[in-house]
Amino acid sequence: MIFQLAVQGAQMLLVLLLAPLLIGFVRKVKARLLRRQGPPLIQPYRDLIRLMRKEVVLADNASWLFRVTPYLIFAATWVAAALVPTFAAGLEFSWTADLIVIVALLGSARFFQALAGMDVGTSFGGIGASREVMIASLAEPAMLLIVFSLALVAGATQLSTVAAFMGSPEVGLRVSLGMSLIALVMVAIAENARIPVDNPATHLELTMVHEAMILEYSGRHLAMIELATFLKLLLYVSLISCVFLPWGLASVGAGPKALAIGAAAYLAKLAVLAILLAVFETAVAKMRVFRVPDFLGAALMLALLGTLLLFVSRSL
Amino acid sequence: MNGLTFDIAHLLAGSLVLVSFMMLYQDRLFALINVFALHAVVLALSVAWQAYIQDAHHLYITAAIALVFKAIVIPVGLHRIIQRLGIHRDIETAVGIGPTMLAGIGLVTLSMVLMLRVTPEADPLAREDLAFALSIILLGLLVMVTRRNAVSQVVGFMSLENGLVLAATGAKGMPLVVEISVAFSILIAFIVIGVFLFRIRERFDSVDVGALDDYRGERQ
Amino acid sequence: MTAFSFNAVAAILLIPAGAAAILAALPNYKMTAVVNVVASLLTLLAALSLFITERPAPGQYLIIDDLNIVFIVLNTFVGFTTGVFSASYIGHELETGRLTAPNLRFYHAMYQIMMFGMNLAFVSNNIGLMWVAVELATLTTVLMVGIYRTHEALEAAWKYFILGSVGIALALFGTILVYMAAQPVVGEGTNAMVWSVLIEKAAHFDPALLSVAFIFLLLGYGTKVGLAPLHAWLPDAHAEGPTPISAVLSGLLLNVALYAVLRFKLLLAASPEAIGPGPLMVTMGLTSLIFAAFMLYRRRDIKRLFAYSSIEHMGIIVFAFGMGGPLANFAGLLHMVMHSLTKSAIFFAVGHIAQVKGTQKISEIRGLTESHPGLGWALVIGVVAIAGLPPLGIFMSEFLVVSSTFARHPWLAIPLVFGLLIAFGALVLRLTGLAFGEPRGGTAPVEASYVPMYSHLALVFAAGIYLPAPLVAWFQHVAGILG
Amino acid sequence: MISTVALLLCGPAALLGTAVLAGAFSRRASATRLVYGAALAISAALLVIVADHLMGNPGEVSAVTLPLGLPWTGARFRLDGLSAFFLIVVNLGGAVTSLYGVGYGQHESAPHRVLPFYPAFLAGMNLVVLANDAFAFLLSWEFMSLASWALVMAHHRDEANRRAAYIYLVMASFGTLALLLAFGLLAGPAGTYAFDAMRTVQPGPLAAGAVLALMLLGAGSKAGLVPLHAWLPLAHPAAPSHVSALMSGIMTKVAIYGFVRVVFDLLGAPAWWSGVAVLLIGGVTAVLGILHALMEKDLKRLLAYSTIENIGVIFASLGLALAFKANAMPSAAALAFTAALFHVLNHSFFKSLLFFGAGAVLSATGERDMERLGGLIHRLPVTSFVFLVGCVSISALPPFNGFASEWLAFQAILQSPDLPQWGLKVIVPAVGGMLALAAALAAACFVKAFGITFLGRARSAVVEQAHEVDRFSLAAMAVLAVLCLLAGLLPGFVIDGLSTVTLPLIGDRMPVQTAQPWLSIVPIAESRSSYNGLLVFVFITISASLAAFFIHRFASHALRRGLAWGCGFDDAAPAAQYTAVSFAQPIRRVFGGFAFRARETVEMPAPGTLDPARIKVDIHDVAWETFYQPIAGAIDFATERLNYLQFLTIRRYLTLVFLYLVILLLVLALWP
Repeated sequence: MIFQLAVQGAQMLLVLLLAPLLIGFVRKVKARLLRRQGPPLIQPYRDLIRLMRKEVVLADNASWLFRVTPYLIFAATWVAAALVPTFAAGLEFSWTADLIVIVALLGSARFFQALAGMDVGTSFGGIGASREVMIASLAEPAMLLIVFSLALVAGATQLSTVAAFMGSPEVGLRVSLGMSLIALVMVAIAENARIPVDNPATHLELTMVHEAMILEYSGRHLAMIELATFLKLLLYVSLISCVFLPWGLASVGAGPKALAIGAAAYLAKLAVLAILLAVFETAVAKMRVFRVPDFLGAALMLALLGTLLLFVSRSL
Repeated sequence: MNGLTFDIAHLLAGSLVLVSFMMLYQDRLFALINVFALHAVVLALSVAWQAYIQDAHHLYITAAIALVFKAIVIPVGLHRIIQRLGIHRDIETAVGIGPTMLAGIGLVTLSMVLMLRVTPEADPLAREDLAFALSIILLGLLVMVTRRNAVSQVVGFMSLENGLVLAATGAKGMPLVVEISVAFSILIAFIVIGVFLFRIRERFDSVDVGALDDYRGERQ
Repeated sequence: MTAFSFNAVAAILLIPAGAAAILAALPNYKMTAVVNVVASLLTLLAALSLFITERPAPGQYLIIDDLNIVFIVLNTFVGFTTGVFSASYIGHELETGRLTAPNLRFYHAMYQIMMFGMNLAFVSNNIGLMWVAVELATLTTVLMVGIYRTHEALEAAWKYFILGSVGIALALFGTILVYMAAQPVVGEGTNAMVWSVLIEKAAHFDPALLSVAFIFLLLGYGTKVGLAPLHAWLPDAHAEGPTPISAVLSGLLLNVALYAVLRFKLLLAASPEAIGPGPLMVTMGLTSLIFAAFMLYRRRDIKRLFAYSSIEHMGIIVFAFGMGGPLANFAGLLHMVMHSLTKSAIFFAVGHIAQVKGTQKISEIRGLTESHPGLGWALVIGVVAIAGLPPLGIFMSEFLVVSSTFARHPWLAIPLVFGLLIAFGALVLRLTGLAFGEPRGGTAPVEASYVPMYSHLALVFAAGIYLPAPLVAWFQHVAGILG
Repeated sequence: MISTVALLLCGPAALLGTAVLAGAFSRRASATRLVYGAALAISAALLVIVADHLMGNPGEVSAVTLPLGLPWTGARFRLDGLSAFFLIVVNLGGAVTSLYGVGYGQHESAPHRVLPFYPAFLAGMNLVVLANDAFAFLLSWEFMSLASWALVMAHHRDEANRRAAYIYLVMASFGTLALLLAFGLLAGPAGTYAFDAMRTVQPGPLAAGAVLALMLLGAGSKAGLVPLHAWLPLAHPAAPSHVSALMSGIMTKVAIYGFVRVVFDLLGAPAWWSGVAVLLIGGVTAVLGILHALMEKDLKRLLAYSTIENIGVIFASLGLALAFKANAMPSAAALAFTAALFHVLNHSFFKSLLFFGAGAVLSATGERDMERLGGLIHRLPVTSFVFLVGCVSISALPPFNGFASEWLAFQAILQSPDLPQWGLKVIVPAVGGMLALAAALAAACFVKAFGITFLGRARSAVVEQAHEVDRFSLAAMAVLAVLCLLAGLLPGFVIDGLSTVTLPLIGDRMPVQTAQPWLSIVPIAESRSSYNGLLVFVFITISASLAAFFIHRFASHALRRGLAWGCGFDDAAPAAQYTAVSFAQPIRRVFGGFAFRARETVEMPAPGTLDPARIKVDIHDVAWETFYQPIAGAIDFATERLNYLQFLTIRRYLTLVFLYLVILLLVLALWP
C-alpha cells in the first residue's frame, strides 16, 4: 500500500521533472538539425526559475480570474499527466480517471486559458482564444473517437487496461489502430501548438494562437503556464508511448526491478518520440490558420474511419 | 284508379314541365311573366284535378290560391313593378339559352332516373308526379341561377314553388298542404315587396341583384 | 301530474307567444327590455321544469324526449342570458341613435317570436310542423338582421332571405318526400308525418325515396346550419345584424337546424337500404371545417371572423355526428352545447367591444386587455375556449372526436386535425392583435353587462374540468339514441 | 392514511389557488413577495413529500382517481419512480426559481401579467408529471403551454414578443394534436384512455411506429428537437428571465418526461429502428443547436439555443437506451437511460443557473446584447462567479456535473459494438462523434458567453453603473452552483437514486455505486472504466495549492499594474476588443457553410478613399426556411384563393347551392 502510494508519488514528481527536459531535448535536436549549437538541455529549467524571480506586470484591467488561471491550468494538466501510465501501469489512483477524463481535464485547462486570454480585453487575447476554441472544437471530437476505437479494441477506456491489452499478443496488427495512431499524432500536434498548426517560438502576434492567449502573462504566472505546456507535451508523448509502444511497462503491483526496467524503457521511448517530433517539425512549415480545420478534419475523418472499421470488423 | 284520370293527371303534370321549359326559353321579362301566369294556371288545373280524384276538398282552396294569387295578382304586380322601375325589357341572361335548355334536359332526365329507382309498389301517380315535380323544382332553380334580373329570379323561385305544390298535392292525404301554400304565397309576397321596397327606399338604383351585391359583405 | 307537465310544454310555447303580443303593444323601451328578460326567464324555468315533471306521451304534434330536452334547455338558457345582454346593449344603441324606439318595440317582439319558433321546432313531433317552426324562426331573424336599415344590413338581410327561402323550399320538398315514403306504410293523414310513428316503421319505407328526401333535407336545413358551400348568408347576417342576434344566430338557430338534420338522420339510419347519412355528413363537416379555417385568415370584421368560426365548429359537430358511435356522438352533443355557450359569450364581449371602440374593424382594435381588461380578458378566455384549449369544455369534445376518429379511420383524422390547426392559427393570430399590444381605438369606460358572458365562460370552464354524472349519463343515453 | 399522490395533488391545488388570488390582488405592492414566497413554500413542501416517499418506500406506486376530467375515466394520478424523479426536477427548479423571483420580481414592470400565471405554470408542470390518463395528461400539458404562453406575452407591447408568443402557442397546439393522435392510437376505438389500460395492450409494429413518430413530433416540438425548435429561441428569451429559466430548464424536461412515459412505459417493447430514429434526431439536434448558439450575440437566445443542444444529447442517450432495450441488453440500456435522466437533472440545474445569471445581468444593465456588455466581472463579482460555475458545468468539464452525465453517455456508446444490427453499428459511433463535437463546441460557446459578457473591458456605458443584484437572486444562484458541484463530485448517489426509475422501465439497473471505494462511479467494471469526480477535485485542489504554496514560498511577490500590450498602440478603445461575432468567426468559417449557409461578403472601399472596409455576414436558419416559410406561404396562397368566395353575388351563391344539389343527386343516381 505504502509502496504503491510511493510509486504514485514518484510518478507525479517524475512527470513534473521530466517535462522541461523533454522540451529542452526537442529544442536541442531541432537546433542540431539546423546545424546550430542550440541551448543546453537544462535551459527550460533556467527559464522557469528566472521567470519565477521576475516581477509580475499585470494589465490594469486584469481580474482575479486572470491571476487564478495559471494555477488551475497547471494543476489540471499536472493531474492529467500524472494519471497517464509512464513507467508502470495500474498505479494506486489510476482508476480515478480514464482516458475520457484525462482528455476532459486538458479541456478544462484550455477553457480557463481561453477565458484568461479574453480577460484583459485586448484583441490579441481574443484572436488566441477564438482560434484556440476553433482548433479544440475539431481536435476534441477526433480525440474522443480515437478513445472510442482504443476502447473498442481493448474493451476499456481505462489506460492501464488498454496498455496491458496492447502489450498482449492477441492485439495483432490492425488497420484501424494505425489510423487512430496517425489521428492521435495529428491531434497531439494541434493540442500542443506545435508546427505546422502553431509555432511555439513565434513573435508575430497575428500568427499566434497559443502564444496570443498568454501574451499578457509574465513572471511566476507565465512560469506556471509554461510548465503546464511542457507537461502537456509530455502527457501526449507518454500517452502515445503507453498505448502504442507498451513494451516494458511495469504491470500492476510489480516489484522494484520491473519498475526500473519500465523507467528505462520509458526514457528510451521519450527520446525516440522527441527526436521524431523534432525531425517532423524541422521538415514541415507552419500552415495558415484556416488550413488547420482541414488538417484536423482529416484527423477526425481518420479517427471516425478507424472506429467504423472496428465496429465492422468486430461483427465479422 | 282508372286509366283516364291517371292520364289526365299525368298530362297536366307533364305540361307543367313543358311550361317550365318555355320559361327557360323566354328572354323578355313580360313574356316570362306571362308564361309564368300560364304555369300557375296549369298548376291550378292539376291541383283541382287532384282535389277531384282524391276528393280532398281542401285542395280546391290551394287551387284557388294558385289561380288567383299566382296567375293574376303576382303577374299584374310584377308588370306594374317593371313599368314603375322602367327597367329595360331584355333579360340579360348569365348563361346562353342553348346551354340552359341542354342543362334543363339533363336535369329532367336526372330526376326521372332518381324517381324511377323508387320501388314500383309505391303509388304510380305519386312516382310520376314526383318525377315531374322534381324536374320543375330543378328547372326553377336553373332559372334563378341563369338570370341576372331580380324579377326573373323571383319568377324562377315561384315556378320552383309551383313544383312543391304539385308534389304536395300529388301526395295522397298530405296534411297542411293548404297552410303551406298560403305560407309560401306570403313568402313570395315578401320577396316581391322586398324587391319593390328596395326601389322606393332609393337605396338601389335598380333591382339588378348584381347592383344590389356591389357591397358584397366585406369590402376589400 | 300529466296535466302539469303538459302545461310545462305549453308554457314553453305560450310564454314567448304571449310576450310577443304584449311587447308589440308596449311603447317604452326600458319596460320592453325588462319584459323581454322576464319572459325569457319564465320560459327557462318552464323548460327546467321539464326535468322534474313526468313527460306526456308523444302526441300528434308535440313530443318531449331525451333528445330535445337537451336542446330546449340550452335554447331557453341562452335565450335568457342573451335577453339580459341585449337589455344593456340595446340601451347603448338607443343612446347612439342607431336604433329608435319603434325599432325596439319591433325588435323585442320579434325576439320573442323567434324564441317561440325555435322552441316549437324543438318540441314538434310533426315534421311538417317542425318545418313551419324552423322557417318562422328564420324569417324573424331575417327581419332583425335588417333592423339597422343600413345599406350593408339590408343587403345582408336580403342575401339571407333569398338563400334562406331556397333552403326552405328544398327542406319542404324533402319533407313531402318523407311523407310520400311513409304514406304507403303508415297510411294517409297526419300520422305519416308524426316523427315518433315514422321512426318505428322507417325500416319498411322505400329506401330510394328516403335517400332523395334526406339529400333535400340535408341541403335545406344545412343551409341554416351554415355548412359550406351553403354558408353564404351566415357571415354577413352575423356581421350586420345587432350583436344579440348574432349571438342567438350562432348559439341557437344553427342548433335548431342541426336538430332537424339529426332527427332525419335517425329516420334514415333506421332504414338499412337507404343511403348512409354518415359519409354525407362527414364530407360536409370536413369541407366546412377546412373551408372556414382558411377563410378566418383574411377577415377584417371582428363579428364576421367569429361567424366563420361558427361555420368551422358546425363542421366539427356535423362531422362528429356523421362519424357516429357513442364516443363521437357524445363529443358532438358536448361540442354543440359548449359552442353555443362559448360563441354567444364571445359575441356578448364583441358587442360591447364594438360599442366602445366604435368600430368592428379588427385592424382598428388593439390592446384590449389594457384598455378594457374586463372585456379583453373575456375575449381572451372565449377565444382560448373556442380554439379548443384546455381547461375549457371544447377541449374535451375535440379530444374525444379526434382521438376516437384516429383510432377508427386514421385517414379521416388527418384532415380534421389539419383543419383544426389552421383555424387555431388564425384565431390566435387575430386574438394576439385584438387583445394585446399598444391599445388603439376608443378607451372610454364601458357599462357592460359582464354577468352573461362570464357566467357562460364559467359554465364552459366547469364543463372542461368536471361533468356531473347525471349529465354524462344523459348525454350517453342520447348518444346511444343517435346510434 | 391519505395516499402520497393525493397529498402531492394538494400542491398543484394550492398553486392554482395562489394563481387565483394573485389574479385578484396582483396590483398590490406586496403581491410579488407573497406570490413567489407561496410558490417557494409549496414547491419545497412537494419536494419534501417526494423525498420522504423515496426514502421510505422507493419502489412503491401510489395512484388515485378523482371524479374529474373525462367522465367515464376520471382524472387519474399516479406516483411511480419516473414521476417521482421528474417531480424532484420540477419542484427543485420551481423552488429555486421562486426564491430568485422574490428578488427579481421587484424589477417587473407589469407584475399583474406575471404573478397570476407563474403559479399556474408550476401547477401545470406538476400535474403533467402526475397524470395517469390521456385526458388529464393532455389537459395539464396544454394548460402548462397556455400559462407559459401568457408569461411570454407578459411584455406584450413589444412586437417581437407577441410574434414569439403566437408562434409558440401554435407550435404547442401542433404538438398537442400530435400527442392527441398518439393517445388515440394507444386508446383504440373503445377509448380506454387510462394509462394502466394502455400498458396492458401491445400495439402492432405499424401502430407503434406511428406512435413513436407522433411522440417525436409532439414531445419533440415542446422539447425543441430540430427542426421543430424554431419557436424555442424566440419564446424562451421573450419571457421574464426567471420564467425563461423555468421554460428552458424545467418545461423541456417535462416534455422529455412525456416522451419517456409513452415510449418507454406505455408503448411496450420497442423495435430496434426506433432507436435509430431517436439517435439520429438527437445527434443532429445537439450539433445544430450549439452551432446556432455560437452564432448568437443575444445572451438569452444563446442560452435558449444551448438548451436545444442539451435536449439533443438527452434524446441521443434515450435513443441508445431504446436500441439496447430492443436488443435485450438491459444493463447497457439502464446505463444509457441513467445517463439521459442524469443529464436531465444536470441541465435543469445549470440552465436555470445561467438564465438567472442572464437575468441578473439584464436587471443590472438592462442589456441582453453581449456586444454592449463586457468587464462585468468587476461590477458583479458574485454573479460572474456563479455564472462561471454554470458555464463550466454546461461545458462538460470535470469535476462538475455536466461532465459526469456526458461521461456516462460515452460509456453507454462504448457498449454499442455488441448490438446486432448493422444500422446501429454504423450510426452509434457517428452519433458519438456528433456528441463529442457538440461538447467541444459547447465549451467554445460558453467561453464566448462568459468571456464577452463578463471579461474584457466595458463595451458600453450601461456597464459602468451596474450594481450587484439583490440577495435573493444571489442566494438562488448560489444554491444551484453548489448543486452543480455536488452532483459532479458525488454522482454515485444520483445514479443509485435513479435505479428506482430504471428498474420498472428497463428491467435492470446500474450496479450500486455508493458502495464503491472512494465513491467513484464504475458503470460496468473497474478494469473497463471508472471516474471519481471527488478525487479529481481533491487532486486539482491539492496540486493547485501546492503550486501556490511553492510560488508563495520561493518566487518573487513583486507585482506591477501596467498597460496591456498593444503593439505600441496603447489604450486601444474597448471597441478594439473581440466581439461575440468576431469570436465565433473561425468556427463560422468551418461549420457555417453547411449548417446555415453562412455567407461572408467583404465590401472594400474604392481605392484611395478612407472609409473603412466592411464585412457582412448573413446567416440562415435552414429549418425555418425549409419548413416554416413554405407552409406559411402555402396557407397564405390558399387563403388568397379561397377569399374570393366571400365576395360573390347572390346569384353565384345560389349557383353553388344548385350545383351542390345536382352533384348529390347524381351521386344518389349512380349509387349502386
